[in-house]
Amino acid sequence: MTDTALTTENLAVTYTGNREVEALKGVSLEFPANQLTAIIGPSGCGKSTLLKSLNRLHEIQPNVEITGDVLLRDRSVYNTDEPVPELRKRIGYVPQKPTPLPLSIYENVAYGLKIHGRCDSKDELDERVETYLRKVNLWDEVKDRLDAPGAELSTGQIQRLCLARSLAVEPEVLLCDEVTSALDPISAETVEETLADLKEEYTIIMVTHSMDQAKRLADEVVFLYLGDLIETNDTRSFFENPQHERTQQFVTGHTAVEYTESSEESGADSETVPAER
Amino acid sequence: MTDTALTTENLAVTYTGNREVEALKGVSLEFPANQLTAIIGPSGCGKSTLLKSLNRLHEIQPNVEITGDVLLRDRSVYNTDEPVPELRKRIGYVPQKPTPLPLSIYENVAYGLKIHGRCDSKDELDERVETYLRKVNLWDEVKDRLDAPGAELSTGQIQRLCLARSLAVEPEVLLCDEVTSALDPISAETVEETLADLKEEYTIIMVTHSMDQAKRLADEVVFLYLGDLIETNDTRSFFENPQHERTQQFVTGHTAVEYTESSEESGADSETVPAER
Amino acid sequence: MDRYAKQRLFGLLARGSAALVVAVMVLVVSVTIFRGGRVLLTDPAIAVTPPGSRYMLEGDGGFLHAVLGSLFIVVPATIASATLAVSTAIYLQSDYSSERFSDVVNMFLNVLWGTPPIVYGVFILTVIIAVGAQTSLFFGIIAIGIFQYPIMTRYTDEALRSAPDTVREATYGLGGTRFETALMTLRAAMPGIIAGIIMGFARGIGDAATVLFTAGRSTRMPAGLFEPSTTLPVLIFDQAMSFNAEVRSHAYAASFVLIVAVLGLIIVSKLLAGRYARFAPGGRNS
Amino acid sequence: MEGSTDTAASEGRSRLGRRLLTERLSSYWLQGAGYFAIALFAFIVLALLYQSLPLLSEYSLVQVLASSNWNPAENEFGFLPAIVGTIYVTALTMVMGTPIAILAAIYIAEYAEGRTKTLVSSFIDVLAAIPSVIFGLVALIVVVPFVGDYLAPALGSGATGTGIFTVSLVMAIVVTPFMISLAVESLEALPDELRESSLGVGATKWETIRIVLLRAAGPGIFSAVLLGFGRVFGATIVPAMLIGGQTQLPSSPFSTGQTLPTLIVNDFGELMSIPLTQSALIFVGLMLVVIVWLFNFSAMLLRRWLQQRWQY
Amino acid sequence: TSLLGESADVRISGGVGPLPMVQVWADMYEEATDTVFDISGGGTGVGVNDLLNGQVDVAMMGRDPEEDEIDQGLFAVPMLIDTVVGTVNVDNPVLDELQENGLSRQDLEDIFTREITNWGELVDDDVDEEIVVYGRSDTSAAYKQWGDFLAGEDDYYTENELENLADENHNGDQAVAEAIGRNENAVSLNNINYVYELESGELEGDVRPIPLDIDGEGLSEEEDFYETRDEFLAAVEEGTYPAPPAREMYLASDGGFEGDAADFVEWVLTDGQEHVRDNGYVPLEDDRLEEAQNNLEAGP
Ligand SMILES: Nc1ncnc2c1ncn2[C@@H]1O[C@H](COP(=O)(O)OP(=O)(O)OP(=O)(O)O)[C@@H](O)[C@H]1O
Ligand SMILES: Nc1ncnc2c1ncn2[C@@H]1O[C@H](COP(=O)(O)OP(=O)(O)OP(=O)(O)O)[C@@H](O)[C@H]1O
Ligand SMILES: [Mg+2]
Ligand SMILES: [Mg+2]
Repeated sequence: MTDTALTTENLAVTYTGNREVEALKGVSLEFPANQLTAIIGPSGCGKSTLLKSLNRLHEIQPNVEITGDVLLRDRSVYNTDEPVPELRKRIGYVPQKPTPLPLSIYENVAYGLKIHGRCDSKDELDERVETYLRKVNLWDEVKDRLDAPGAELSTGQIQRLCLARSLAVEPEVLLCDEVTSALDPISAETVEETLADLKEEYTIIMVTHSMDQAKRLADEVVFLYLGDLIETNDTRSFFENPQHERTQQFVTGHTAVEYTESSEESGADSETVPAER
Repeated sequence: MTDTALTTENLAVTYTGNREVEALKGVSLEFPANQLTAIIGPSGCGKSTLLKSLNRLHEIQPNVEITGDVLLRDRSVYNTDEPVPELRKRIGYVPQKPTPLPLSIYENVAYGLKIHGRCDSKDELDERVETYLRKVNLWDEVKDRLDAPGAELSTGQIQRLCLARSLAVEPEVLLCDEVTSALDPISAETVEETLADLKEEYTIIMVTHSMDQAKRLADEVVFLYLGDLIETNDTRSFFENPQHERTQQFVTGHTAVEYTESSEESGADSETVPAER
Repeated sequence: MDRYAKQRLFGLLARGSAALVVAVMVLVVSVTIFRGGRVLLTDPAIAVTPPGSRYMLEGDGGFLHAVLGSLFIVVPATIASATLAVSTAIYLQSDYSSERFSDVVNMFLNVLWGTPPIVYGVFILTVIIAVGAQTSLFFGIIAIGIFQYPIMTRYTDEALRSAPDTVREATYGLGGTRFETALMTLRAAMPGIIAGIIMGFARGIGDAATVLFTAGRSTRMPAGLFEPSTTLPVLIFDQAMSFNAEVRSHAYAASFVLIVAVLGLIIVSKLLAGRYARFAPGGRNS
Repeated sequence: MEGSTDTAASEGRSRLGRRLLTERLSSYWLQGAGYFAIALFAFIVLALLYQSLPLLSEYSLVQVLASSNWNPAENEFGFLPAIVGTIYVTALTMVMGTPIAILAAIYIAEYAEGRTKTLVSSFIDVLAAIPSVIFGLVALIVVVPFVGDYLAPALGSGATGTGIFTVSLVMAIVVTPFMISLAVESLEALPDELRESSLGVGATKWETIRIVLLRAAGPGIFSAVLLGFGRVFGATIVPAMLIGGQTQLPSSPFSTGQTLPTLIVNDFGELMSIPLTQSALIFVGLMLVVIVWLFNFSAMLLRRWLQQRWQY
Repeated sequence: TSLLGESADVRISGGVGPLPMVQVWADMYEEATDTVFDISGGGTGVGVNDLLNGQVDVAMMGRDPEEDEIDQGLFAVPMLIDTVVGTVNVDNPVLDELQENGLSRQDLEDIFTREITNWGELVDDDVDEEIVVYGRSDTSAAYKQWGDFLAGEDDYYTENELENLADENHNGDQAVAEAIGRNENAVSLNNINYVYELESGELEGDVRPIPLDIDGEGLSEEEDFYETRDEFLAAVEEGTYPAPPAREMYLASDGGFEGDAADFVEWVLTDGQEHVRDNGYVPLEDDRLEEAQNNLEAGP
C-alpha cells in the first residue's frame, strides 16, 4: 500500500509572461499509490500548477518554464522518449470546470477508448462505456439517452461524466482539480462518493479548497503556500496536529468558514446559507 | 435628527424574466435623514433590488414589476410628474463596481454638474470639482492630473471618484451598493473614512456584506432575508441584541469569518490571508 | 499512419497553410507596391495632376480626378452612414427597444450585410432611372453610404453591447436622461465603434461595384455634387483594360495610392482606438 | 435671496425642459434610425421587384431560369449560364479556400505563440482590408499568365488564363482572410478546459483539434465559411476582370464564363437603354438579394442545429 | 451648381469606345470657344438612358442605335469609324504566308465557323497546328460587325453563334489582345489601337493584323497596307478596307441637337474630323460625312 506512484523532484515552475511568476519554487513530494492525496492551500499558491505539471498539461500554455523532474514509477515524465499523449493516458486529468466534449454522452466516454484504439468491436466499446458510467454512478441516469449531447446533462452529472471519460482510458493516476467546486452541494456529494469509491483502485491526486472535503476523502494532505511546500502528512495527523504555524492558521480559518465560501460561490442560491448552521 | 428622509410602503419587486423571481416581498421601512443606514443580508436576498428601487434605477432593466411606493420627504417617487432624471439627481447612486465614466478625472466630477446646468462659469465649475474631490479625500492625489482618464486611477481612487461624482450634484440621499467590496483593504478603509465624514451631511443608505463595516459606520441597520424585511434597528441594539433568530445566526456567522471573504475576493493576492489572524 | 505521424503531418499542414496565406499577402502587396511604386516614383505628379484630354488614350495628365472623387464620395458617405449606423445601433440597445425588435432588425442587418455590393449599385441605379437623374457624385455617396451602413451598424451594435453595464447605471444614477446615458455608453464603446467606422471607411473606399453605375465613370475632375465623377477603384478597373501600357501603369499607381490609404486607415484606427481605450472603464485595470 | 433662488429654480426648470425635449426629439430620430434598416431592405426589394416586372410579365420564371440562351439584342434572356457560372465559381473557391482557411486558423489559434502569432494575424487583417480590385489587377499580371502558360497546359487545356478557375483562385485569396479571422475568433473563444479534457485523456494535439475543438467551434467556423461563401457569391469586380464574360454554359473549369454579378457589369452599361434588358438585369439584382436572404435564413437554422448538437 | 468648376454647357455621356476621341474633341472645342463640357463614360446604354431622361445633351454610341431607342426619339449621326481587323500572334506558324497572300473573307468565315481548323489547311505548307479561335463576349459592337462581315453581304452571324463556335471568348479588346499575345496558334479580331503602337503607329507588340484579300486573288499591291497604322487608316478612309468590319460610331440626341451641343456636333463633322486620325480612329468618308452633315441640318 505504501509504494509510490508519482514523485516530484525539486519541481519548479515559472510563468514568464508579462510579469514573471514563480508559481512553484522547488517542490519535492511523493504521492503514494492507490491512495487519495489532497493538495490544499490558499488561492494562487500553485495547486493547479503542481497538478498540471505532473502530466505536463501546463505545456499547452505559452511562456512556462519548468525545472526539476517528475517520476512516474521511477521513470522520468520529462526526460523520456515516450510521446506526451501516452504519458497523459497513464496520468489522467479532470478539469475544475465540468466540461463535456462536444459529443454525445456515449462518445464522451468512448472518446479516450477510441483514440487509443482500446476496443476492437462495437460490443466491447458498449460494454466498457457502460462499465465506466456505472463506476461513476451515472449509468442509471443516462442509459436511456446515450446519444444526447453531453452538454445536456446537469453540472453534477457532467462532472461525473468527465470522471468516467478519464477513467475509461484506465490511467494509473488521476489528477482532479477542484472537481466539486463548481457544483451545488448535492451534486458535489455524489461526486465525492464516486471519488471515495474510486480511490480503492486508482492513485488520485486532488486539489480542493474545502478542508472538510480533504478530511472526508483524503489519505494524505499536501499544503502549499505561495509556491512552497509547507507540510505534507497523512490526513489525520495533518489536521489534528499541524506542524507549521501557517498550516494551523489555514486549517482552522478554513474549516470554520467553510459554509460561507460555498455560499459565495453558489451565488444567488441563498437558501443554503444559514441552513447549515 | 430623527426626521425621515425616505420611506418605503409595502414595496414589492418581481423580476418577470425567464423565471419569475420575487426579489422583494413587500418591505415597509423608514430611512432617517442625515444618518447612515446599512442594509445587510445574505447574497440574493434583495439588497441591491431594494436600493435601486428607491430611485427607480431598477427600471433600466427590462421585465421588472413593482408595487407599493417610495416616499421622498412625503412625496411619492413613483406617482409623480417629476421627471425621473430629476428624481435621481436628488437620490444619487454609487454602483458596486467602481466605474469611471469614459471621461477625464475632472469631467467625471463635472459631468453631473454640467448636465444639470449647475454651474454658469468655468471658474465655478473648477471650484466645485475641487470641493468635491476634497470631500472624498482625493484632491491631493489627483490635482496634478485632472485631465487624465478616470480609468487610469487605482480601483480605490476610482471608487472615491464615483462618490465625488455623485456628491457633486448635491443629492439629498446617497445610495451606495457594496462600495467597498471590490477594493483592497487599504483602499476600502479610505473609502470608509470618507463615508464616515459624509454621513454628517447626507442621508446615506448603504448595502454591505461586512458586519464589521456596518458596525463601524452605520447608525441604523436593516436586515433582509429572501426578499423579506426581518429586522431593523439602531446599530448597537441590532448587533448586541438581535430580536430574531435568523439575525443572530447571520450576524455571528459573518463577523467571525470576515477576513476570509475579503481574501477570496482579492483573488491571487494571497499574502493577506493568514496575515490578519 | 500512426497517431503521431498524423499529428505531425497536420501540424505541418496548418503551418503550411498559414505560410501560404502570408506568402500570398506578401506577394500581392509587394507586386502592388513595386509596380505602382515604380510608376509613382518615376512620375509622382500623376497622383496630383488632373487628367488631360488624351488621358484615356495615352495617360495624358494624371488621376487626381479619381483621388478627389474617392474622397468626395467616401468621406461624406462615411460621415452620413456612420451617423445613421450609430443611431440605429443605439436604438437597438435595451434602453430603446425590446429584445424581439432588435432581433428582427439584426436579421435584416445580416441580410443587408450579406447583400452583394453590386445589388446596391443596381438599386441606386433604379432610383436614378426612376427620378430621371444622371449618375453623379451624389448617387455615388448614397450608394457607398448604403453599402457601409450595415457594416458599421453591426460593429457599433457589438461595441455597445460589450460596453460595461455599470456605465449606464452610473449615468442614470447621476440623473442622466436616456439620451445622455446613450451618449455616455457611446463614449465607453468608442474604441470598438471607431474600429467599425474605419472598417466601413476602408470597405467603402475600396469598393468598385457600388459606384460603377452610380457615380458616373467620368474622366474629368469632379465638377459638382450632381455631376459625374469617378473613384480610384473604378479607375483601376477601367484602366487595367486599356491597350496602352502607359495607361495601364496608372492602374498600378492608383492601386498603390489605394493600398497606402487603406493601410493608413488601419493604422489610424489602431491609434485612435488606443487613445480612446485609455478612457474606457477599466482601461488600466483590465 | 428669495428672488435669486426663484430665478435659479426657474432656470433649472427651463434647463430640465430643454434636456427633456432633447430626450424626446432624439428618441424620434433614433427610432427612425432603428426602423431604417427594415425600411431600406423593404425598399430595395420592392424597387428591384417593381423594375423586374416588365421581364416577368413577358417571360415565365422557369423560362428565364432554365434557358441557356442569353442574347439581349434578340430579347432572349436565359440566366442559366450565369447561374451555372456563379455556382461553379463559388464551389471551386470554397473547395480551394475553406481547407486552407481552417488550417491557417488552426495554426494561429492553436500553434502560433507570441510575436509570430501577432505578426501572422496582423498580416491577415491587412490582407482582409485590401480592396478586391487590387487583387484583380495583380492577378492580371501574376495569376492569368501562371494559369495560361503553366497550369492549364499542364492539365491539357488550351485556356489563356482568364476564366472560371482563375477567378476562383483569386476569390479564394480574397475570402480566406475573412474566414480565417472569424474562425480564429471562435477557436480562441473556446475554454481551455476543453483542451485540457481532451489532452488529459491522452489525445494528441491533432485529435483534440479535429474531434473536439473543430466541433466545439463548429457553429462559429460554419458562420465564417458562410460569410466567405456570401462574399464569393456576390463578388463582382474580380470576376468582371478575370472571368472573360462569355454567357455560355462553361465546358470546363478553365473556360471563360459569366456570373450573375458580372452579367450586370458587362451588359448593363451597354444595354440599359433597352427597356426589357434593363428589367432583366435588375431582375438579376433581385435574384441575388433573394438568394442571400434564403441563404441567411437557412444558415441561421443550420447554425442553431449545430449549436445544439455540438454544445459543450 | 458646381463644387469645383463652372457648370457645363454641353453634357455628354455614353460608351467607352468613342469616349477617348470625344474627350479630345471636347478639349479642343473648349479651348477654342469657351464652351464647358462634362463627359462621362459608363456604356452606350447609360448614355442613351441619360439622354432620354434629359440628363445629358449628347450621347456617345459605340454601336448602331436599336429600334427600341429610335422609337423613343433617339436621333443619331455618325461621327467616326472604328476599325476592327483579324489578328494573330506574332509567332504564328504561317505568319509569312498570311502577310504574303492575306486571307479572303471566305477563309476567315471558314476559320471562325470552324470549317477550317488547322493552319496547315490554309496554306500549302506542312504546318500542322490547330487553329485556336478567340471571340469577344456579349454586347461587343465590334463582334457584331465582325459577324456581319464574316457572313458576307446580306447575311450575318449573331454574336451568340460566333461565341458558341469560339474556343474562348474574352471581355474587351485588351483581354483578347493579351490572349492572342500568349498563343501562337490563336486568331481573333481587334481594334487597331490594340494592334499598332499608339505613338509610333508601327507593329511592335505580339499581335499582327491579318491582311484581307478582298478580291480573292492574293494580296495585290493595293491591298497591302498593313505595315503602319497610317497606311491602314488611309485605306479604311478610302474604303479600300471594307466596312464591316469597320463600323461607325455615333453622337446622338433626344429629338435633335440644340444650342451649344448642335454647334459642337457640327464642328465635329467639319473641323473635328481632321484630328481623328492622330488618335487611332478613322474619319468618316467624304460622302458619308456630307450625308451626316445634311442629316444634322435636317434634324430628325
Ligand atoms: N498562465 C499563467 N500565466 C501567468 N501566471 C499564471 C498562469 N497561471 C497561473 N499563474 C500564476 O501562478 C500562480 C499559481 O497559480 P495556480 O493556478 O497554480 O494557483 P492555484 O493554487 O490553483 O489557485 P486557485 O485556488 O485560485 O485555483 C498564481 O499567482 C497565478 O496568478
Ligand atoms: N435582472 C434580474 N432578472 C432576474 N432576476 C434578478 C435580476 N436581478 C436580480 N435578480 C434576482 O433577484 C434576487 C435579488 O437580487 P439582488 O441583486 O437584489 O440581491 P442582493 O441581495 O443584492 O445580492 P448580492 O449580495 O449577491 O448582490 C436574486 O434572486 C436575483 O437572482
Ligand atoms: Mg487552481
Ligand atoms: Mg447586490
